[in-house]
Amino acid sequence: MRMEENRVSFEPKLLGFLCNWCSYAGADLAGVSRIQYPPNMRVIRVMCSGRVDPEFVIQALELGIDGVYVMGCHIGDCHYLDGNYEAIRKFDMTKKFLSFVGLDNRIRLDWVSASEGVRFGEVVSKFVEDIKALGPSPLSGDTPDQELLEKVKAIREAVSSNRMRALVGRQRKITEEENVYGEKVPEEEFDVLMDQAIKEEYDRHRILLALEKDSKSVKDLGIELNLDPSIVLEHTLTLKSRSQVDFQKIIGNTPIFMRI
Amino acid sequence: MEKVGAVMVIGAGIGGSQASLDLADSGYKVYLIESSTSIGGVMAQLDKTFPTNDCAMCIVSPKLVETGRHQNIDLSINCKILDVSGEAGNFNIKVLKKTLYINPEKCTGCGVCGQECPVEAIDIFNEGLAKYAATSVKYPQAVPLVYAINKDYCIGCGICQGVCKAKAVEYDREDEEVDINVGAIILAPGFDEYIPPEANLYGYGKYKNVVTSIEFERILSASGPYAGRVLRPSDGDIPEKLAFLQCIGSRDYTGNGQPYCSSVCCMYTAKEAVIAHEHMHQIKPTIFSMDVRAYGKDFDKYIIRAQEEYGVQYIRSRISSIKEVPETKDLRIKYETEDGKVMEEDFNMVVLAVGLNPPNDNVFLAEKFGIELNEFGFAKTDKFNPVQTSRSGIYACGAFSSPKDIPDTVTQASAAAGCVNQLLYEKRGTLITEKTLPPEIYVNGQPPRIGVFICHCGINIGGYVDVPDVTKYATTLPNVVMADRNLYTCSADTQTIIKDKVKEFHLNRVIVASCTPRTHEPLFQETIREAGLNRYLFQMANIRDQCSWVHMNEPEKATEKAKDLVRMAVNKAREIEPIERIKLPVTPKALVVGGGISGMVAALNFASQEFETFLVEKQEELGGFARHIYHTLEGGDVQEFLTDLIKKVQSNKFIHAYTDAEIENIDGYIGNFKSSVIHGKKKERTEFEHGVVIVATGAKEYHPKEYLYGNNGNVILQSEFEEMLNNDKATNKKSVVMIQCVGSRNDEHPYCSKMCCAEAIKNALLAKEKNPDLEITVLFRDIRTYGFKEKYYREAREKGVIFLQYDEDNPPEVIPEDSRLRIEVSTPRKEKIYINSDLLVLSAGIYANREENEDLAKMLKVPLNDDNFFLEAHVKLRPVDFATEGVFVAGLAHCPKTIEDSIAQANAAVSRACTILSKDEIEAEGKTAMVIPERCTGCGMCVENCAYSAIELIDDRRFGRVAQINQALCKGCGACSGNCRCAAIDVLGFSGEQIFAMITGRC
Amino acid sequence: MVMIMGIEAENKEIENSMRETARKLLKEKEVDVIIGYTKGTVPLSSAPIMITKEEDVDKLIWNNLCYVNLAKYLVPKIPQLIDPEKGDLKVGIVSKGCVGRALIHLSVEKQIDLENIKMIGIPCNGIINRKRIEKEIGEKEILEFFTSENDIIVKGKGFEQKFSYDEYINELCKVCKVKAPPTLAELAETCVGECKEISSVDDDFEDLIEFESKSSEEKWEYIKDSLETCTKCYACREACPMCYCNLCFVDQNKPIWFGKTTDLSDIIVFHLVRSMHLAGRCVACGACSSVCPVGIDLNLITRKLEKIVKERFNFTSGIDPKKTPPMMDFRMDDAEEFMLEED
Amino acid sequence: MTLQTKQEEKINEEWEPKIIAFLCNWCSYAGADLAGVSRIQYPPTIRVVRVPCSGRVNPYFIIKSLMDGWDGVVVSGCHPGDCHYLTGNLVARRRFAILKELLEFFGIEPGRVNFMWASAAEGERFATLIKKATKIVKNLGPNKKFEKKW
Repeated sequence: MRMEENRVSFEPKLLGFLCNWCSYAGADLAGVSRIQYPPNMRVIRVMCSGRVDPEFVIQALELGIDGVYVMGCHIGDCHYLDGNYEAIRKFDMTKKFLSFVGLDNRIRLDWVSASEGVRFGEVVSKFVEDIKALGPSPLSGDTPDQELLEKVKAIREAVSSNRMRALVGRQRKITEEENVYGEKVPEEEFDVLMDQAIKEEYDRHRILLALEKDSKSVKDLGIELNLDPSIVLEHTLTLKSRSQVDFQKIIGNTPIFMRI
Repeated sequence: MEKVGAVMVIGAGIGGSQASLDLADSGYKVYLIESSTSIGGVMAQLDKTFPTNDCAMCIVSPKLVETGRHQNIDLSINCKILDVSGEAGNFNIKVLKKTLYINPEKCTGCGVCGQECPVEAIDIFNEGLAKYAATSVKYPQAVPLVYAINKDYCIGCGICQGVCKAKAVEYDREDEEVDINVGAIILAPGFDEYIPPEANLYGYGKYKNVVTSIEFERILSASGPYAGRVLRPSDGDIPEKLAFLQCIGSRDYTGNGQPYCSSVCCMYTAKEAVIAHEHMHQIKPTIFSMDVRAYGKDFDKYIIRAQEEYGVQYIRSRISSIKEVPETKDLRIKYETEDGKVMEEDFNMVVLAVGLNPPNDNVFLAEKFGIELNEFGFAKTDKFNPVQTSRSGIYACGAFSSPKDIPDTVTQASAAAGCVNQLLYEKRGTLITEKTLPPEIYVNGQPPRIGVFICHCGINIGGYVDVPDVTKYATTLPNVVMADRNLYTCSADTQTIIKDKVKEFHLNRVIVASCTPRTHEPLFQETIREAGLNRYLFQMANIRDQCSWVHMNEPEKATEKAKDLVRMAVNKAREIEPIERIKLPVTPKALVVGGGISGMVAALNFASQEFETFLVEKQEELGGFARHIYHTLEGGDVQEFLTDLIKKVQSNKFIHAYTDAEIENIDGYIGNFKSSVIHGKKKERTEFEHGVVIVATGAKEYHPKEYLYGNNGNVILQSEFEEMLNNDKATNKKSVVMIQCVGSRNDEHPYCSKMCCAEAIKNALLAKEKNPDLEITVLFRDIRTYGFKEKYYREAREKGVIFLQYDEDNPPEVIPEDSRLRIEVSTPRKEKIYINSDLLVLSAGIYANREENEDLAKMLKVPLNDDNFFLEAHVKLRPVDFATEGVFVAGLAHCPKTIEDSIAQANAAVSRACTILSKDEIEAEGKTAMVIPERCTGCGMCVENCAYSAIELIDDRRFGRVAQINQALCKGCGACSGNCRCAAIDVLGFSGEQIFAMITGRC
Repeated sequence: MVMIMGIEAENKEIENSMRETARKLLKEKEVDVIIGYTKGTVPLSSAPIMITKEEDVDKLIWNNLCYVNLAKYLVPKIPQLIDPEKGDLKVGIVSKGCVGRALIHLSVEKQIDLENIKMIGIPCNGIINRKRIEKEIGEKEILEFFTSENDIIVKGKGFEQKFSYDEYINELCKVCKVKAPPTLAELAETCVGECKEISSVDDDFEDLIEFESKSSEEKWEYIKDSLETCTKCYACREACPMCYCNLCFVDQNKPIWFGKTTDLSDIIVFHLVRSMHLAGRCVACGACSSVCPVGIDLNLITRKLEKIVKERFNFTSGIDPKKTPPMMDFRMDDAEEFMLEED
Repeated sequence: MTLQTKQEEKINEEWEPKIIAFLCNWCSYAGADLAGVSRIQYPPTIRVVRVPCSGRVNPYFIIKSLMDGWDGVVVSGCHPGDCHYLTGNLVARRRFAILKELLEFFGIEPGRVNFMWASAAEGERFATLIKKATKIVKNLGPNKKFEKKW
């Protein structure tokens, strides 16, 4: 019941990352034009939508923001030529990560040009509306969902890992232009690789976080993280080879792993 | 066509490496071609080896390093054969060297590229149990230590090029085609293991906790994905109940696997079981097997130890299928016990002992090289010479010709090299190059002028150790006249810098502080030698592998440690002095003791290379053990072969054969032996000099005391039965019983005589052929028809030969009844069976000639094993060598074996001997022990402690009885020096003074 | 018939039969020279003597002060024992158990050839712990010493003191199991006089239990206290039949492994390394302690050495010439419980 | 707990022993290299002296190290049976057994000198045992028994 009430009176807190040259100007134009839209979104100006590190987006959610809006110039209009292309790749990756925890619908990427003051008002209103319909983020308020928070933390660490940065950073070059061999890797092929890496790094960082609290066996990790123990074992060993976890002791027939 | 003094070896596993080293050491140019990106093959994947439980990596890696940097070996990795033409003596081979995308000259093997690569791929070396980057090296100790990009996985992101400080990543490197001209080819491509197909009965691939034996090998390995902890893949628990199923894909007539026996699985399974228990004591292994085929030297003892000491349980039952218990992921196995009960038992993990298949590209190789394959897809070889393929000038060794273990592979590799020697001996030394070096600068007595070069190794050292600070510190140390730092000290341009600095600063000692001397010392030694300094005026401080890499989180302390290590190296460098490697002349003649098949083959091989050979046989006739064998199981005519061999030996002008002869004395050492022989009816005495000795003294057949042998005319030996059959004297018999393992595998002779199973089956088949109605019953403990011999075992069963297992503890009883015999057998199921028979044939074991061997062993200072067979230097990797250099073993003197194996070993011994005889002089190891005679009291402790018989007590004119080191034999281990109370022995290169200097002066 | 002979009578009998044997050896030219004990120049001592003539035989004595291990005079070889023409002289040597052991072990270490040696075996009845008696007498000068029945009597100006023989013999002699030279069949030729055929020695080393149960610190304190007075005179080394190195490790330079000072660290290290060198070789004769001018008792270390090799390698030095000493040998399955292992 | 003992404890906690490690060239030195290649971290307490074989390690080296103020000594060789020189480690093992017992008998803390086996494939074991040896020596505190008085 309380939930219901909440939703009605709920005023979401939103964060917008706006590119300096188009979207921010678009927002200004909305102002100059006195276009009215809900006051829920706080804006951070960035030079380009490509600057929006997935880590920013995840961190915002982690801190209890109900929705994150990334806005840039329309495709082809980027002040830096292709910054917004980069933004797409990063955003896609972020969204994929967030789909594991059901928060993917709380972020949005859109293009708003400097002349689209009206449209700016429209899309922001729509976003506020949509987020309102979703209700408050489980991570907001005084008692955020701890389990979910853990998962989002894992995502934040995963998106900022070297591996994810390398993949997302080179994605366009490899799939759209040519790689170091002068070949083009088909999008589908790359997507398979990317999806696999996303899943792996997400699981691995969850394992790391779980082990940070206390040492555990593979089986316990499997139960805690709802993962097949054989996959947990595989990840744990990879993390061991990265010197991030190590064997601690053996209890009965079960080895216990610890975080280094 | 003119012969060419070069050889190509295909496959750089342990076999290929051994053949290459043998040939390169005998004066041939060797092109070693490997299809993967590093050498070592399957052996590098193994954790331990049977029957000694040696660490595989420990024993194989020195050999690989040697192969990798041998001056006469041209090693090419990642290669493919395109075309072969020509004939024996002169082949042309077109080889495709596939690009690694990394410049091997520049790659330092630091591994940063692999760490940063965002792509994860399946790690083939770890059998898919771990993940690996697209930029990788097969294993950390790989030779050559060069990373390679796996183009199949690489997405071409370019990250690795960005992080490589050595600028070794070159994406535009292209494949290269080369033409190579050689005189002979050795094929050593190894094998591929049997992988159970999809939807197999054992649930492999479906059930997580069912793994193959080679996967399990990686699980066991301390450097494997589980760091040596035995865990099961489903949940990382330790599998307390561990089951091994034997004969997976072997001895299989269903069409899924192969009909032959894979020869090695029984032993490696026992080893894996033992090691698993050793790693984790809670593990209780159970092995399900048909026969336990522990036929090799000391194998049976190993099986007994596995059961008694390690609690490995053997169940004689072939498992047909496995079911997973879904809740626990345990595996349910249904089996029949020996007494006929059907049991169902759950195991935590199951290891499938998969068989050895021919290499996957066998047909390709056969076509390219124009050789024939046998019915099983392995290289077809000569009936008597197991390394000779169907095409002259092309030899095969190792598992390519039949499944075999490491020592047999190494033996065959040397044997193949031995055959190449016969073909190409005239061209020895024609294609190898010798570097011209400047004369050595005389530095004795001069004050040390030390130059220190400190390596950043990209960021590998520089990222954690404050290299400028260490460099500054080095300059403050006494006698250091210059210290410099380099991005990569091992790069080609730094070598030039080092040489320049030596000249500029008149350096007489050089120190490099970088990675490990195990891989890089030879490179820097070569550099300073080129600059005119003696090789030994060099020291290394290991500040990467043993400092920066292991203290990444404590940069300050790592820097402190690096300083200490540099200072210790400087302290030692101050004390080092040039070492002269002494050279010894070689008498290019050979002594072969024993005139059986092994001895004669060896002698003929030597003679065909124009080495004068002395062949000494104690009997009046040549021929040895084989004189009583008519055929081999495979149908080879032994008598014909033997007669031919004897004729050739007797007519060869390079062979002096002494029969009815006895060795009176052997004196001397490698290259320089002097012996005397008493021979002939008149007991003449002949003395001669020679450079090597081959021991081929053979063995004898056991004369049983059991089963009424000698008391009842109807009880005969297998050899007597063979004679009867070949002279058609057994036609009147209706029923024959054979008893196996007579005098073998018992308490006094706890080994398998290896040949008896084959002999029994051979005779049974022949008897059946002569008289199909003859009833033949073979009473056995295990039928050990390993390898392709399995075929004949099956044939015998098909022809109606009855095989009946008897219980070891209840041997059959023989009761004479009139002119016949009544034989009582208790089977393992405790049933009693009675057989009436005309003839009882005993498969008697093979025994060593104890006294004879002891005498010879004493003369040659070589050891015997517990069963009085000669004990080789190393069971795995030096199967024909003795620890005493210049002495080799072949044939039955080593352990029971077949004729083919004896011939291979004889040729192998010759090949090993040729590494000595082919040279005018041999260079002894420089870092040897050295006696200070005025201190020595001649107590003889060092003599006892020396594993190489390199020390003897002599009567010195001045000092009385003192120890003397034979530098030709000394390996420089220092066991003598470590025990000497008087400090009368020191070790060059690791002298007391040098180590003293490292210990003292800490601050 | 006296049922129990006093120590005095025992000595006399030993002495007589020893002289008899010696005389016979010289007479029949079985040996060229006999090494034995004679009266010392000061009380509470004895001296070695070499005799070559029959008439000198009566100079040989046996009492409980014959603490020197005569085997010492064979290594390194001294000129008196070499004839420039004949080479090695045939030597008869008065052998209590530990001298016999020393000879056998020296032959294993190829220092002497037993073919040239006749052991004149005597059933040793124990050596007096003269250092202990001296300590108890204190500053007073001892002028006379003799045994009577089972007592040791020490006389001086204005005093006479009695010591119980059983109590005041060397600790090593109290636990000695090889009173007479050990002779296995192959040594029958070598041994004349009283010898004992044994092939192995059983010992429970109960005398070490107390010390071994001490803590590391207690042991250190004890060792420190007992060695502190060492002046590094090397008398122990000079008396030891097994210390026959041409150049002892403490005297070596290049490098100078261990200091020559009397700083405690140098003292401890000298004794530590020397014991290391004696492992499996020490024959427990106690000569080192008997000759120490400052009265350091090294017997505990001697016993420990015997214990180590007995327990680890089932070896007792100088018993069986065919058995390889532990440091010259090794086995795959030697105990290695002391190795560092993973938890 | 008095202030002083607390302080002492703190010093002890921060104090890092210096340990000299004699590693045989073929197994243990290679194992130590492998630990490096695998980036297995262990305390920076050891200084390595490479020797051809554990059989080369004369007791002098060990005793001299203790005299010279090293807080601990580690000697590591190939496992029995793995020796590159066939039996050097077996010869060494007897020697070390005796030395270890004698040190103990002389009242020198047994943990000062540690013998171990580590193969070329056992990088992890090498690191683990070095960690263990460091802990043992650290607990013993600085090596003072051999300090020169003058």
